[in-house]
Amino acid sequence: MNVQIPALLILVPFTAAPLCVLFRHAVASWVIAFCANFFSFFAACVVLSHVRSEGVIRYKVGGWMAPAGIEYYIDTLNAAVLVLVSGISLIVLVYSYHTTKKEVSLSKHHLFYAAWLMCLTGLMGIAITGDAFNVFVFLEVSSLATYMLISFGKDRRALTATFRYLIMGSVGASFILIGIGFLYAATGTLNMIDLAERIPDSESQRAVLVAFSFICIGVMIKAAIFPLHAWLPNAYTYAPTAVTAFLSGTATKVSLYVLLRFFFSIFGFEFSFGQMLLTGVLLPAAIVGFLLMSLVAVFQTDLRRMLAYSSVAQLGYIVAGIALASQAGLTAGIVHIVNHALVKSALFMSVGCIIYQIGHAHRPSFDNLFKRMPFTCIAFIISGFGLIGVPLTVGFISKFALIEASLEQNYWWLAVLILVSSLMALVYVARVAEVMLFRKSRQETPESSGMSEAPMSMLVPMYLLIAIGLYFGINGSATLSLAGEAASQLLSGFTMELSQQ
Amino acid sequence: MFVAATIALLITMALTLWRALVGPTQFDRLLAVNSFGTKTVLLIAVYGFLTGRPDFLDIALVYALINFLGTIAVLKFFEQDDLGSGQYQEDDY
Amino acid sequence: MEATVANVLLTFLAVTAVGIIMLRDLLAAVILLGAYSLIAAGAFVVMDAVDVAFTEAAVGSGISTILFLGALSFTRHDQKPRPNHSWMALFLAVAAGGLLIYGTLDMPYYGSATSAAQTNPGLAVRFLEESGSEVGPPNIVTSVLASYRGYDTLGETMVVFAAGIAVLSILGLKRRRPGENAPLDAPGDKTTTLVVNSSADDGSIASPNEMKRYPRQRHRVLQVVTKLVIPFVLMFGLYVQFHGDYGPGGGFQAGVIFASGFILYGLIFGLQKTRAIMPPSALRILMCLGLLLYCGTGLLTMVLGGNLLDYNVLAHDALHGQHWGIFTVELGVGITVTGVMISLFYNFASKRSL
Amino acid sequence: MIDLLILLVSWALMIVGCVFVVSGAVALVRMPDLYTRLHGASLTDTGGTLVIGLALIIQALFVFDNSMAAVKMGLILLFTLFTSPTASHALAKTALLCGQVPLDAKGNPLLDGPEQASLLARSRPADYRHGQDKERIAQQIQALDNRGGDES
Repeated sequence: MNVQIPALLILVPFTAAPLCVLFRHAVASWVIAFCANFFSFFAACVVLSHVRSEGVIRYKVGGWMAPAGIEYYIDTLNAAVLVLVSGISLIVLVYSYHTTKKEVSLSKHHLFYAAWLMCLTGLMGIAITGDAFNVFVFLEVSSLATYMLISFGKDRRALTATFRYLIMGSVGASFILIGIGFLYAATGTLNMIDLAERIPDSESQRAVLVAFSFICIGVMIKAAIFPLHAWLPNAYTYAPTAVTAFLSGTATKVSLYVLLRFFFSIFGFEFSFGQMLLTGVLLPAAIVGFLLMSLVAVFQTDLRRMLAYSSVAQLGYIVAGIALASQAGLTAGIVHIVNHALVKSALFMSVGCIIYQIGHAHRPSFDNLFKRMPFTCIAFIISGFGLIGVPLTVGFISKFALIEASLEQNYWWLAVLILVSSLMALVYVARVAEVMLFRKSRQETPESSGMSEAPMSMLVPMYLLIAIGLYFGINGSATLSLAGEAASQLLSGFTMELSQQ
Repeated sequence: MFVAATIALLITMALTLWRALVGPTQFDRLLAVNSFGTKTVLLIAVYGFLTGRPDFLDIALVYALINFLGTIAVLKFFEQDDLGSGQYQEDDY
Repeated sequence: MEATVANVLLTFLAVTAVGIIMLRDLLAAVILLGAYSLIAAGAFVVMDAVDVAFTEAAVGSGISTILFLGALSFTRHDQKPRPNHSWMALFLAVAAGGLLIYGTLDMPYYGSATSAAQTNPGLAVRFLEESGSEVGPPNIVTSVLASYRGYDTLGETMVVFAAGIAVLSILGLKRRRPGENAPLDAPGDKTTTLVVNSSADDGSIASPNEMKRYPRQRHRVLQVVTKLVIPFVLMFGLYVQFHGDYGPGGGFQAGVIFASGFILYGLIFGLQKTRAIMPPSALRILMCLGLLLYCGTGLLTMVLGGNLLDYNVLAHDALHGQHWGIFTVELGVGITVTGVMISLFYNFASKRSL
Repeated sequence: MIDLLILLVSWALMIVGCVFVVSGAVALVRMPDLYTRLHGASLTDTGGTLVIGLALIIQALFVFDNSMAAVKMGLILLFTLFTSPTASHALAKTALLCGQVPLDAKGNPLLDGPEQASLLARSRPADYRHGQDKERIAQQIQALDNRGGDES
């Protein structure tokens, strides 16, 4: 592998964003975005295989040694997140070609794709870096781009949703910044590895504690973890369909990655889960989150809002896995990050197809949809199975791993609650499926009669994603071993990597 | 000498700030803030000499410029309720 | 003495902040925010953070006032009174504030020479002792900003760019069709709507909220003085841009100052005339070019065999390479910031005149 | 001898400047209405800056031996000398235009009402060029009169 690939991975989409704006041409900007994204995906795959075969990559940006300069620190977890983000972005980008044409005015396409690239760059920049402040910088890039992407929504309520997200997101970002500032005051460094070494010896343990709380809350807002999720449903409901599919698979997942990195690698397992008693805070929040949000999702009639609440619920599973704070729990959490990203993006893509043809995603009007859009409906139902956790889908793998992890610690009640929440998922998916498949349309409205299947350029990427999901559902060991590797690296902190170097 | 000037300037700034906070009209506030800006320029200049490093004058220069810009912008907003209109502009040229 | 000045300024800051919170009138709050930024910048100078003070003065006091005013021109000026107080919000704010105070309790004292941040051999000590021989510029802030942490600055430039694009996509510059005249320059349209504040019995107070538009006025004095001043502003912007290695300043500040020259022109002579001088399409190109210059420097360093943004490879001599690298990168930042700031002004100011 | 002279001159200038500045602030606080405050503040702003700036220039040249600082201070002075009175002028003009009526010492308005203040701001030798403006102002005054009659 060329040593420059990690840097190019970021720099190529970074450069492509201003190019899109410069050319100001709708199709050209899509092509630029696609090429840049394809390159990033390819590079991320190369990086992942390299990391798995030869261990951690450390790349000195600017040629400066780590604590003075900024470095990339890529282990299995980062690399997996990079592949996930760039892959989902690539697939959704292909899918977005048609929906964007319909939803965004032609004169703004170049801005749309520039924002998309900036969002992608920001998310990958967060994932790849080994510097705490750099995380904040790229968080800002991705957040600004995300606000912009959501505001492109056709519905005017997209603007209020954006505004709400903007306020919440800014609070989150400033909390993270405050936390990093306190960390710097306490340790005098910003490099993650350096931080991990210096935090236990710092004379200002109170400052470290405050830094921990602020970073934790800030990242949880960004990740939309249960009590701090208020921005998410509206943002997902009113954003352009492709954007929802993109964000649901990437943005919150990257925030979760940041959470993992700070919990385990920087503050260390003992600090986060011993001294801070995180299990006592995170686990209840996660449980209330997945139960309550699944329940709320059952009563939604707008499909995207339903899926948004279900996203918050699914994030609850991931957090529960993290909060178990064991190798098995962490593995389950990481697997579910990947699996949920695959499933939820596919679901939002299928809903996007429906919106593309009908113009909205209001469940009661899906009468007899199966006859008109069979492929879309099948895609929705298969992905819905994944959400519920039916065997042979990815959802099964991660839920099984999670239940195993909770039983390992004798938390049988947690296993039961997970099953209960899965039943609720079954209810809300089944309600949609029932309307799609079985309910006869009461009357043939003129606008719905001439309706047909969504275009191929939307169906193919959607089915590609579903196929990937099914592959990982059947061959569960692939993701599990990857996640296990990442989890053990996380639990051992940076020390293991340092001895390797 | 510089100490005396610094103290005088700080007192002045306190009084000016009081006017800015109390009002009563927006023009009073604007006047006070404008005057406050000038005092800040002076304070920074004097402070530079006080600490024996008169290299900060660049900043004082920026303040002088920005203070003018801000005041004009607010005035234009008072008059036009808008920043970009050409109302300040002559109809000839 | 220095500590006293800092404390007095910080007290001013707190008083102003409380004042701003208490005000219901958003316009007054914007005016006071200008003062707030000035005080903050003064405090930064006193605390020796000269570059931060520079930025705070240029951005906080100048540009953000204009952006606030631009935003206000789209909306109402007074805050809606809230009947019920949200105790939950108060509790959260107090909790967060309490936590912050708790965290500062065992932080090192202000200016402490033995604090962790001062004594870290890998970071602060190294910057202070070796940046001169490794990077070159006498201004260490510039070395850290553009070289040691040049990648962060790349990200920040992208943030500025993203902000510009975001405002462009939401407010949108409408392109005027050829032949379509600016409606406002025609005499006699809405310009004679003089609204008299009838509530002012004493005849003295007409709050600007209730003031509407007046017959168009010539501010001849303003026009003349502005024309005199603007060249110096632009010159000063260039000075800040290219003097950043030696004194406070750099691309961000220079970009803002340069843009404020154009903004001043726009305020006095109207958006239409400014657009004739600096068309929006040129701004779009400027924004992109600056960022591309930065990225291009990064690509070039990689092509020449170094790591991303490793300027040592740009010339035969490492110090020269650093010099060139910092120069181009700062130029890129300056160009992007100029473009974005002017573009923001255009977007926010174009409520009526477009 | 020269040193003493320099010291004396800069001290004197500095003290005069401080007196200016503080009296301006007192005026800003104590004066009864906007225009009197404006008068006090704007004059002392410019004057105080000028005098203190001169003192600083002398200091920079002869005590600190830093001619660059003197030049920069000179630029600041020049800049303030232009912008500060301009800003005050614009402030006063806009305030009049917006209908701020000046008060006398007892707090009684000096003009009939906001319209007159606004008119006052617009009244000026109108016919210095082509005589167009005279007509327009007459028109505008007419319009104002009509409007005022409607509203009262």
